[in-house]
Amino acid sequence: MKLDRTAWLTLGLTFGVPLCLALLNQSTALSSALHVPTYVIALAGKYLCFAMLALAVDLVWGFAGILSLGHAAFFALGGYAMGMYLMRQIGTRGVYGNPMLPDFMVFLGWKELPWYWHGFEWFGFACFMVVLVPGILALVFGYLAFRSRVTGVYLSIITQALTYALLLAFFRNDMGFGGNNGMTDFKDILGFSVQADSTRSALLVISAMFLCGQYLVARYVVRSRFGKVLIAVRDTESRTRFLGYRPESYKLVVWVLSAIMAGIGGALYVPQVGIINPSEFAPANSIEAVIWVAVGGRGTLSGAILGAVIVNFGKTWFTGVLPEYWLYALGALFIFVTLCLPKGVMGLFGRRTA
Amino acid sequence: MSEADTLLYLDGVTVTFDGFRALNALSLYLEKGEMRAVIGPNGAGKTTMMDVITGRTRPDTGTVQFGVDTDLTKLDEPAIAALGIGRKFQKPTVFEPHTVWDNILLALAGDRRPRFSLWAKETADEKRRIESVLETVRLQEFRDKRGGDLSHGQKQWLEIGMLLAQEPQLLLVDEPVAGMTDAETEQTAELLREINKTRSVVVVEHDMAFVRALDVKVTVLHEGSVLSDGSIDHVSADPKVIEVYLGR
Amino acid sequence: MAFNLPTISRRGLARLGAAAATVAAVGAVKEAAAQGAAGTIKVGILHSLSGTMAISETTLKDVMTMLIEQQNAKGGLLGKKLEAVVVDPASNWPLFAEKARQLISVDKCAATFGCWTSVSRKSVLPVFEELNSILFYPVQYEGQECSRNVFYTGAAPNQQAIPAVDYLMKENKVQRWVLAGTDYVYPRTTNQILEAYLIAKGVAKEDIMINYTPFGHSDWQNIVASIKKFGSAGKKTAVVSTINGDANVPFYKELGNQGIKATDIPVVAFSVGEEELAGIDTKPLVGHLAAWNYFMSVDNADNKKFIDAWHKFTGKPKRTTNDPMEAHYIGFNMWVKAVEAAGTTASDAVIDEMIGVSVPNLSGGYSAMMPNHHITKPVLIGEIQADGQINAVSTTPGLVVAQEWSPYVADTKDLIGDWRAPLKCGAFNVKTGQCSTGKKA
Amino acid sequence: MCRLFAAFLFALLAALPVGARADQVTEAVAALASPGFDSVRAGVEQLSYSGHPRAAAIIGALQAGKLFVRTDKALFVKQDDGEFADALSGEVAQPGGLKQVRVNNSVRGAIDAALGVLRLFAPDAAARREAAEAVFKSHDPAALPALEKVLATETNAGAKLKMEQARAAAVLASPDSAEADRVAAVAVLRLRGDIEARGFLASLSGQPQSVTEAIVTAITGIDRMAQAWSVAQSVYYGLSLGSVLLLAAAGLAITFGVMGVINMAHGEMVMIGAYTTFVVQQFMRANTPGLYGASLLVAIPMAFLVSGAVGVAIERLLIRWLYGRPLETLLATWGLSLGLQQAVRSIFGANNKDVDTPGWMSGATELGGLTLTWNRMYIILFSIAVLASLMGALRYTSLGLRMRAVTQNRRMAAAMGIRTPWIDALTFGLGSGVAGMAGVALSQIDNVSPNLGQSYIIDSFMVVVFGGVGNLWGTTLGALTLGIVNKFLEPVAGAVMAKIVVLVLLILFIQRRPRGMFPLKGRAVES
Repeated sequence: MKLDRTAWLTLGLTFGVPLCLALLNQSTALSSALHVPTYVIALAGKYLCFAMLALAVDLVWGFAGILSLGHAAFFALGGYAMGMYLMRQIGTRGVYGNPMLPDFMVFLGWKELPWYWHGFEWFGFACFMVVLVPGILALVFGYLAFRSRVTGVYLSIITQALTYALLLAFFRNDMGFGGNNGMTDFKDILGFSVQADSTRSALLVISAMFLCGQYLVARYVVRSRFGKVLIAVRDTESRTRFLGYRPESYKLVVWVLSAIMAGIGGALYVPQVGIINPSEFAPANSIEAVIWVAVGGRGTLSGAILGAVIVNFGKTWFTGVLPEYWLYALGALFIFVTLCLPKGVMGLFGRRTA
Repeated sequence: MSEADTLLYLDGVTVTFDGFRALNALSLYLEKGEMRAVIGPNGAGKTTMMDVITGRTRPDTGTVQFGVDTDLTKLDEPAIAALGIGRKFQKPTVFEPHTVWDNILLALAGDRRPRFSLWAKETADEKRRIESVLETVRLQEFRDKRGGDLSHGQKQWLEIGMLLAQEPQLLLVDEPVAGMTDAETEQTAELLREINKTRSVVVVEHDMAFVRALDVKVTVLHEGSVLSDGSIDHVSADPKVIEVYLGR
Repeated sequence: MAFNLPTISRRGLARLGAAAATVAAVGAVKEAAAQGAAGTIKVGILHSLSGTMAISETTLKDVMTMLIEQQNAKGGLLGKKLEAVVVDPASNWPLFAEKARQLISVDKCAATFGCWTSVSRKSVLPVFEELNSILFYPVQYEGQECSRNVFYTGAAPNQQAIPAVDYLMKENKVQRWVLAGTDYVYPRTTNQILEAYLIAKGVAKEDIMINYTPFGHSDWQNIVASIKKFGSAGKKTAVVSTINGDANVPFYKELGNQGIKATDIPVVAFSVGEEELAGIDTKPLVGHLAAWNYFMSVDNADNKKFIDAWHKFTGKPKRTTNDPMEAHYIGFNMWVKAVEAAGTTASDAVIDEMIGVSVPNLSGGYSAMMPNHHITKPVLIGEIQADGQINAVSTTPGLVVAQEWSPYVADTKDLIGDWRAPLKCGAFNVKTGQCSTGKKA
Repeated sequence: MCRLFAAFLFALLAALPVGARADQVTEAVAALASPGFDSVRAGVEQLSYSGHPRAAAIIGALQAGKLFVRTDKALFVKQDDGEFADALSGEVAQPGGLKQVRVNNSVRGAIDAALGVLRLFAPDAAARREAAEAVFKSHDPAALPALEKVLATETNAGAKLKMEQARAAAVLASPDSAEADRVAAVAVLRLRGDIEARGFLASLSGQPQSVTEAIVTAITGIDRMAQAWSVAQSVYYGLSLGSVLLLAAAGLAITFGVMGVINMAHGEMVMIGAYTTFVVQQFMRANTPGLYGASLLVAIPMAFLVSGAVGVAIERLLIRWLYGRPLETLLATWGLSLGLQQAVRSIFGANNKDVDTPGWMSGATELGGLTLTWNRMYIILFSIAVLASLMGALRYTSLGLRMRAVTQNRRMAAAMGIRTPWIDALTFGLGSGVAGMAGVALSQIDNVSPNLGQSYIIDSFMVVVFGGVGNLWGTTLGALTLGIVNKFLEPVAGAVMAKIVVLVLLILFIQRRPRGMFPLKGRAVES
């Protein structure tokens, strides 16, 4: 798979910048001008995880024409799987010191661990679940939706219904996932303390590696013959049927792949942010993810990463400096991009959008 | 003509859209290797007939049989295409973002499942077959041009090329020469005759000169059923056809 | 259908880029100004100004800016001016954690006044403990927490729920109870504590009905009907409502419309204050109860002065004051006193200095900071009046000390929190003599 | 009102055989004057049975918060003109050092019961019926003599029925009534058959054997009837929720259904309608207090115009560039909704706005076992009216014809001389205006805050997609079905699970029929 200039540039930036940040944070003394505060590391880590979600959305929207308004659900499911692992790692250091039960279960008077929590004390099992749970949900939902040829706006609306239903379900306390408070106050991951600077920098670099990995996988898929068929399905779905292709199976494959990518993003997000709770399932999050892709440039993969970083940096900056006006800025950005920048930022550099 | 060599067998096919009878007990038989021209006024049911054959629309009543025993009404579009029925649309639809080369590549007969296409590499045999199709439809020098950037005529030929790449047994061609110059029309007629050497073809068209150039059996459709059948001359002389279609 | 969509060419965007740059510059200038005046003490204000919680939290941001202005008028603190650093976590819990980290490590705030929902507090708790800063949490909550870096100026369950139930038992002779709440941690634990308390008082299990509704639930027809049915079993029935502030409006409207008056089935609510009542037509609600540690209608000099200052500050004479605002008033005054006593704004010194500080509260008495980082509070049960005010009908004689570890929950009944010198432990198990939270001083 | 009523009482009480017992009155006054809610309650009860001519006036004043006590325990009533009059004698006086006599729930209960007994003799039947109902609720045996007396002279059927029920309750409550009377009383309450009757019967204990049996059968009878009514109740609740969903979705059925424009700012149009209602009420309260009762009726057209105007502005500035690109419209209008929310938040402030429910819309009526709350009844009627006028506008007006023409085939309509940009703007304005009117209705049952729109946007899209896009009947049926299914699930599964199950059913349904219940047929859609 040959990589053109954009690909090399994207990989270089996506891996290079976080690596420098991590090194500067770890090796330089606190006082030196070059020192990167941990606050920036945590922020960068968060942006990279959002970039993974954006990549997943771009894969299905930019290349298969499926505008999913519920992709943050897969992101959150991956996050919850990692969150359950992190809760089990707390062991006796919780407020109640109960080795088996996480704090919120003791709190609510649960006597023993529910069945679906078993196994999460092993990191391997948790990683497997991070991939399995979003994958299975995407498979079942995708199979039903694509088989009965639900397309366009109808599909978007029922993906929104899916994430709204999950939001309500995870809010319920007797679901055993911590209800509205979700899971927080994590201690360590694989033995390393989550709050230590070194772990944060390591997580940042790992997130950068995963993002680059996902970017390469996405590029391969999109450049392969499978990718060409997908683009054909996106533009003229019925024509591909008369050529003998089954659009539903193509969509299903890319849908499940992108759900897993989003799940991995969520899993890396949780240890860096320190909390996972049902509001990640809110439909507003999924729509914001779509706007990251629109800002960056739909159907360009690198655009998705760029868009995610730009918008989230804007959000951090605005809520800090002009707290009352950031909603105006975000709203204006939505309108500006859809009206005047249909090909997004990448479109400006004359990149051929697939 | 015995049962064996009938390729396509439509009998008593009726399709209604909200009370409007698009097809009205249509019966039509096509032999293996035969080329048939189908003409008729707008709304006569030509495109609906093609929809029924390719599985896009389910007929209310009637049998649609392909080959010896395959009932097309039971299959969906990809299955019917896999059987070897290729279709060219009235409005030329090609994959705009893809190059001409890729358009043909995607149309090449072969394994259509995602599992295969994920790892598929372009084999030498495939390259050869694409070159031959490009040559047949005279689009070699446009191989790297994007489908969207082609002229109307070139798009028509690209679509015919894609049809050929599928190596179907039966080609359903819907108004191939609409909007073409006389020279291009003549070349297309010559092209179809060349294809008909190895495959059976059904051509839907309005351009009587083109149909005459094809010099094949003609079926005239009117309000969803067959008005008359026979050679181009016989049909043009038929008073019913003149009154309904050709005009005084 | 071609129409000339104004797509931006590259040159067009260059001009736009320039415009964006100037806006960024303005922002940077504001940022620099904050950094520039090094001589000020930064006070963080972490309240949502947008999203679902803006309704309750915007008022707390305003009251904090007022208190800071008042303190600066009195000459600031330790000779320096106080400077409010306002950020908007936008009711988004991970954003709370991010903004907390920004306030502490970037803006170097000496203390932060913030949070409302339990989940926002739990989200920022690890950040405050990791960076060893101070958070003042002004809202009544479910208890079961005692962190060295947090001062809880809101009510613990035994300072609100239990006195309210006692009042209903004594005054209205209530025998059947409906515990209605929104499905999140605060109602879940409060109901768990209340259920244990009621059973301990001899109330039969089938005389207690508990139901939970989702956030922002607005169609209360079924639940009000089931309350009415439950209340028709001959015994006097009351509703203990831990419904989230926002969902109370449709709940009370439905109560009024289904003709349930306070004399038939009284409702006592814990998260309905003057602020929420301002959004409801209170005529049909006359007689329903609310349990807080402060009411705007309490008449004493401090309260009158506070309300006048508040009306002058906001410029709106109709603006109400409520319990969380009084909590911030107490918390802020305690913090000022502790910093003056410690002579520095360093966290450890201020934290140790805070314990034992006593300041006048607005309900006519004094509130003191206890070793478990909670404060002593009088408990007022009030009845909603037609004009949207709440008049106290019963006040606990003395001040109630907060029990942050509930005696009614098996795992926490032997725990006490004491951050003073010998123990310095948030959850010390009296029976086993161990300090179970790893967070030693 | 108090003075008129007290005057009447003078005349009637004179006829009463029992004279005013002086000692009971002074005792009652002393109790009323002393602090502590229990003594105030005892004072009210004593006063009501003392037969003192001004008893009702004093208790009425206490209820209205106009009764004051002086340091020497003398009671004064604050007249309407601000003057004070001695409670017992009624002469005007200028006392100093007055403190208001405060009431709490239990005192209010006693006041209702006491006033009930005294108002039994009121001139108009409605007041008597209300009084009888209050006495019934107090189950106070001491009211028996008064009830016997008034029953003898009562003519109005409604009042008579309520009085018999009150008498039955009093008979069952008093220890010394005969067994036969008690069984008859149970039968009377059985006929009444509502929740209060059941509650009272369930609370009785220590009755003779035959009476307890009668009570048990009565209660089972009432419960069986209640079961049937509860099904009807659920249907009513479903209709009410359905009508709310319909109102929220009706506007969307136009902008999305007819025009195919996905307007994520639709919820904000509803919110703008609700805020318009608030502003109209503020304006009318300040300028034309007389007409305040009709504030809602004024608010409906105003909300339609304001939201409609905002809709037209949105169409002209934003939507017209995005026709034919539904997904981009979705994103752009979502951005718009964020902006609108923040704008309203900065103009009106973040907290809820209080929108009053006018008198004719509050309270409820009983229809058999069914409680029909007035405000929800009016909302159901209002939604039907909105729907009918919408359908009428689309089908029978020339504007409606042109709207449908433009949306079905824009180019053809333009070719026929219809000024399509203007029609697009008007159609979008109509959809937004209908959403504004929905805002007026929603301001009655939900809180008016910047986030009001957010809670209805997803439900509205569900309804339109479920009902079938482009078909108003579909939207109506979709809304009502979703409402009823939700309300039948709620008692069984709880509010949270009910919503989840409805969403899951919807996802499965759309997969079976992607175009909704009533899809648009014909070739236009197939292509």
